[in-house]
Amino acid sequence: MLEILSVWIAGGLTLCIFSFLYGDNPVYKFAEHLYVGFSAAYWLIYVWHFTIKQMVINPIAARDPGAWMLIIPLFFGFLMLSRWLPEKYSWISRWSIAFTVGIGAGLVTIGQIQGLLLPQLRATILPLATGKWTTNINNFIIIIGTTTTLTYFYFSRKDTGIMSRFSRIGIAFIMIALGAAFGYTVMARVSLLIGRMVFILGNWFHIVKPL
Amino acid sequence: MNGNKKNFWDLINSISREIIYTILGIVVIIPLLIGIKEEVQISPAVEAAYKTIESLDSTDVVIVSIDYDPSSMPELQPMLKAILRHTFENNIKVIMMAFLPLGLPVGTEGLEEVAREYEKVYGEDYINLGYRPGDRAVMIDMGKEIRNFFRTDVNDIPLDSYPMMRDIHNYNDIALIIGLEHGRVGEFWIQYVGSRYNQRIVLGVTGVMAAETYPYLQSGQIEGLIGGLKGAAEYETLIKKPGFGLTGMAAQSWAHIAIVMFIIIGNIGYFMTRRKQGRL
Amino acid sequence: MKKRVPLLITFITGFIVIVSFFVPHRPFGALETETLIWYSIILGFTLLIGVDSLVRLHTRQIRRKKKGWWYSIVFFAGFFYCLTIGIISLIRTPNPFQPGTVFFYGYETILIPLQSTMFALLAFFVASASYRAFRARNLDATLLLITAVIVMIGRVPAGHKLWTRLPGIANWVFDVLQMGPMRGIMIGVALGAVAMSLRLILGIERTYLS
Amino acid sequence: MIFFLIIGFSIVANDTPNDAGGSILITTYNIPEGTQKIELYRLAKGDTIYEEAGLIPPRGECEDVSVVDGVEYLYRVRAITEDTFYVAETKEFISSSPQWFNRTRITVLLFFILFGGVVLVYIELAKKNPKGLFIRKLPALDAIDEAVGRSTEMGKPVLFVPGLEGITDAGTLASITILEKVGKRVAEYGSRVIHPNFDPIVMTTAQETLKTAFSEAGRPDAFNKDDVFYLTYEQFGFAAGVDGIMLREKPGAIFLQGYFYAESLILAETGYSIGAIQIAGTNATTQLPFFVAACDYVLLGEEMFAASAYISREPRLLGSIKGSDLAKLAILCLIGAGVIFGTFAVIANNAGNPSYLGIFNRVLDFIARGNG
Repeated sequence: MLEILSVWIAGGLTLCIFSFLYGDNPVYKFAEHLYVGFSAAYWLIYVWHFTIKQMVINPIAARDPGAWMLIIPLFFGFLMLSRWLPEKYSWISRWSIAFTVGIGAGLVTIGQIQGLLLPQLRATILPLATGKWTTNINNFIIIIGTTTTLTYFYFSRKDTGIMSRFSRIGIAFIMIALGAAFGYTVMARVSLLIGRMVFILGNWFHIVKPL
Repeated sequence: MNGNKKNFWDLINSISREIIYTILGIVVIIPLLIGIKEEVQISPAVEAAYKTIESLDSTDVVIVSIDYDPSSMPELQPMLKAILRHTFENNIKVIMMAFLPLGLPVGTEGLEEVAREYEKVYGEDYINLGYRPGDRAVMIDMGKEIRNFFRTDVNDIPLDSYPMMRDIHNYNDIALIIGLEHGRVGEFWIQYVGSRYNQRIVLGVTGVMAAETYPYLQSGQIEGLIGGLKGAAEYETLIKKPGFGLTGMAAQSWAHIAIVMFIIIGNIGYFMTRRKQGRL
Repeated sequence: MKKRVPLLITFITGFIVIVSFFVPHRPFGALETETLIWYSIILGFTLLIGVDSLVRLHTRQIRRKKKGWWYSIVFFAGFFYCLTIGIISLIRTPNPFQPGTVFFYGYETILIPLQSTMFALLAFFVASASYRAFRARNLDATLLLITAVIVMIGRVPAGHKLWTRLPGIANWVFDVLQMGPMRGIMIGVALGAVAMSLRLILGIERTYLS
Repeated sequence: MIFFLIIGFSIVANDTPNDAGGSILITTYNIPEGTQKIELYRLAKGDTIYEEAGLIPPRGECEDVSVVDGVEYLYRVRAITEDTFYVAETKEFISSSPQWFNRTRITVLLFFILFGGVVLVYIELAKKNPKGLFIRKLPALDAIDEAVGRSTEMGKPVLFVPGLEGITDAGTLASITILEKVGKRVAEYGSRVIHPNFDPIVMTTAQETLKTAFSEAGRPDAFNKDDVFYLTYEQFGFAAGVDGIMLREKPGAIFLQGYFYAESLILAETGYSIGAIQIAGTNATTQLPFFVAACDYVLLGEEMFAASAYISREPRLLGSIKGSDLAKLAILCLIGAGVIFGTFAVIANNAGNPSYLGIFNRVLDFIARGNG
């Protein structure tokens, strides 16, 4: 019984959202607000269960030797709440913002250099004299694609000369990459639609095999 | 003559939104209703993923990470099932974990379903570690000791009570990580685990992410890439076990043709009216 | 106090994260994962702020009877429903985020259909935009659309029926042709991100404090 | 006790490199055939009996993480087969210690220092002479005048959508500088700019920016604060709202500048259908294809940042652009030199001289992992 009820609710909400195809309307707005309200509370439960309970309460309760250090994030966390105070005090929340910005910036620096820039640079240094001529050509295209794109995003240059010509090839390559991404994105959206349709036809009305 | 022509192009230019929506709806629903089966061609990226898993020994242990939630289920759930069928078929041991809390239940569902099919025993052939928050922190620490974050499995039972986990401590004991991704976690696997611990990784990603994941495949930072529902269908073909991926392929195919037709018709209309305006 | 202290905090935390990457020696080596956990905890508090501002916004809407205020009531209905089942599940079960709890039941019947349908809608919008707006208006857009069409057709079974070599071409587009420029774009973005992070750590970039 | 010391079966113990201490790396060689398990034993200096230290996995390598830094140990392993066992021992005492620098990360450090240095130097240079740094032509930026001009001629307003991200996003920040330029033109031409918002803080900033822009153009009274307003915080609700504005107000020029999500194509489609000139720009790579297909001009990712540096002439932005440019140049040179040398090395290798290929591979390893 509960099963059937839930499928009908889910199905009804699915249709509410689909009604957006015929413009913004009260039914859609209803579903949208329900979504926002529900997910807001959902994240509250999430923070309690996974952040506060597992990362703060459990280590303290278990008397982990390093638990005292949790004072630091808790201190900054509570400072964040100063946003609720009048403007005279709310600037204190900047301290905690600064803290997260600092960690984020540090991580980005390291992660991007070690995980992306260096390995991707290495992977572009491809020899052009391998045994197979198709590999040679493909390697060459990869090298040209990468380098001309980088030239296109080289901004401090004049609009004439060799760099400019390379950058024109670069933009053609960029368009091809964007086209490929476009194709794959369309594919993804269609797949999700298929998923929803199978839900309606299968789980709801039992006409086809459910997901 | 000229008048007729004008009318035709005007017509072409003025198909209403509703008609477009209806056409797309129909081309998706009909193949599902009829249940058309399609064959798919295998791409090198998916084949690489397949071969990587195929090359593993039965003593090997892989991590399957559920880094998507139900909103991407149509694309990634078929992939998960296909991969699990492959690993269980080859008697490879599986450790499941999740970096999205809401991915865990869908992942668990898939894992249990496939484990039943192959009569695998929990704790001996596979284990479910569950979800832990703090993605990057967990990943980095797992390089030292998995138990730093996962003292217990998803059911709160200590890892050491399971035979398959006894000798497994960190990435040295993991043959391969298979990440199923719909967000940034896949990048974290590559940047924080692949680069630091020299760990082999295979990713299954949503279509939206696929194009930008290819550079990681060519650079060898990942050893295989399964993209979108099509990727899942390819994998199902490779292991010869059709699932939702192949079921959806006909609808996918028809919808793509419809969209391509829309682009072509729209552009023909655009150029014809532009030519006319130029002449006038 | 208002500007200097935050700048100092950003500098110190950023610096510690970077140093702990290079220095395995105590206390730095272990600090990296530690700071990541702190990061998650503080983000938890940030979320509290976000939820609070939503609640306030809708309270205001209802109190002032603004146009469409009854949608705000729907907001609260969803909010309190989820909160209630969440708390019940927290009390009754060790983990509410598991199948079988009331919380998960609510999630499955409400959040999943709403969320996944939102994105399924986009398939329709793509179709409509394909017909009405995606134009080969210049060389750039033409190249983009041609590649998109090759990929869309070549990646599905229909492509193989149309021309047996089309799937191969689509694969080659991904493995070779688009790979280089995609890498170039990624390198550019990464350099920009690192430059930005450096500016943040060194206090040159302060917009976030205004 | 009977055991065999067989030739070949051996053990090596070393302090685990690049770690925080408390770990010794054990490697065994030539594990005897038929070995069922390998037991590890350890003798601390001063002790008399070997104590058990666990099992070594079949691949023959493990880290002993139960050691104390500074204490010296000897190791012994027993490879146990069905009917007998074999023993190997270390001869010299070994101790673990933490390291101050992880040497495998030296390339990351090098890159970090060089890149950071260049960026900082150029920021300083740009402070001294903000006009000195050249930035190439950006067609989308040049098109602003034309778009605002034509829109004014037709008696239509200009619509500026700042994206869906908050003020901390780099794309939103760039969008604000572009708004400044658009605002000035609009004020000069005596037109009007509509600016719907997703984020309240972005709204306040946009109001300030436009107010200043109008004042600088000498028409402070022409600015209507109500044209910059808050719409909603829901993604598709926002898209629907902006669509409504487009259909009602029929703007002649539309600027979609900032970070966008999936709603990008809904906005671009409606904008196209009302015949407006559309100038888009976003740092959301996944949304770029839709903008390119449906808009007249697009600032592609980084171009947005270059545009904002170009407009604002802010030293920190200019310096970063120049710093990144030099890094790109360096990467280009490295790729070029690497490809040439690599090709040469492969040819030499085929001709029977493998030494260059060895160097080439070591250089590659050094770049990616830093242990060349």
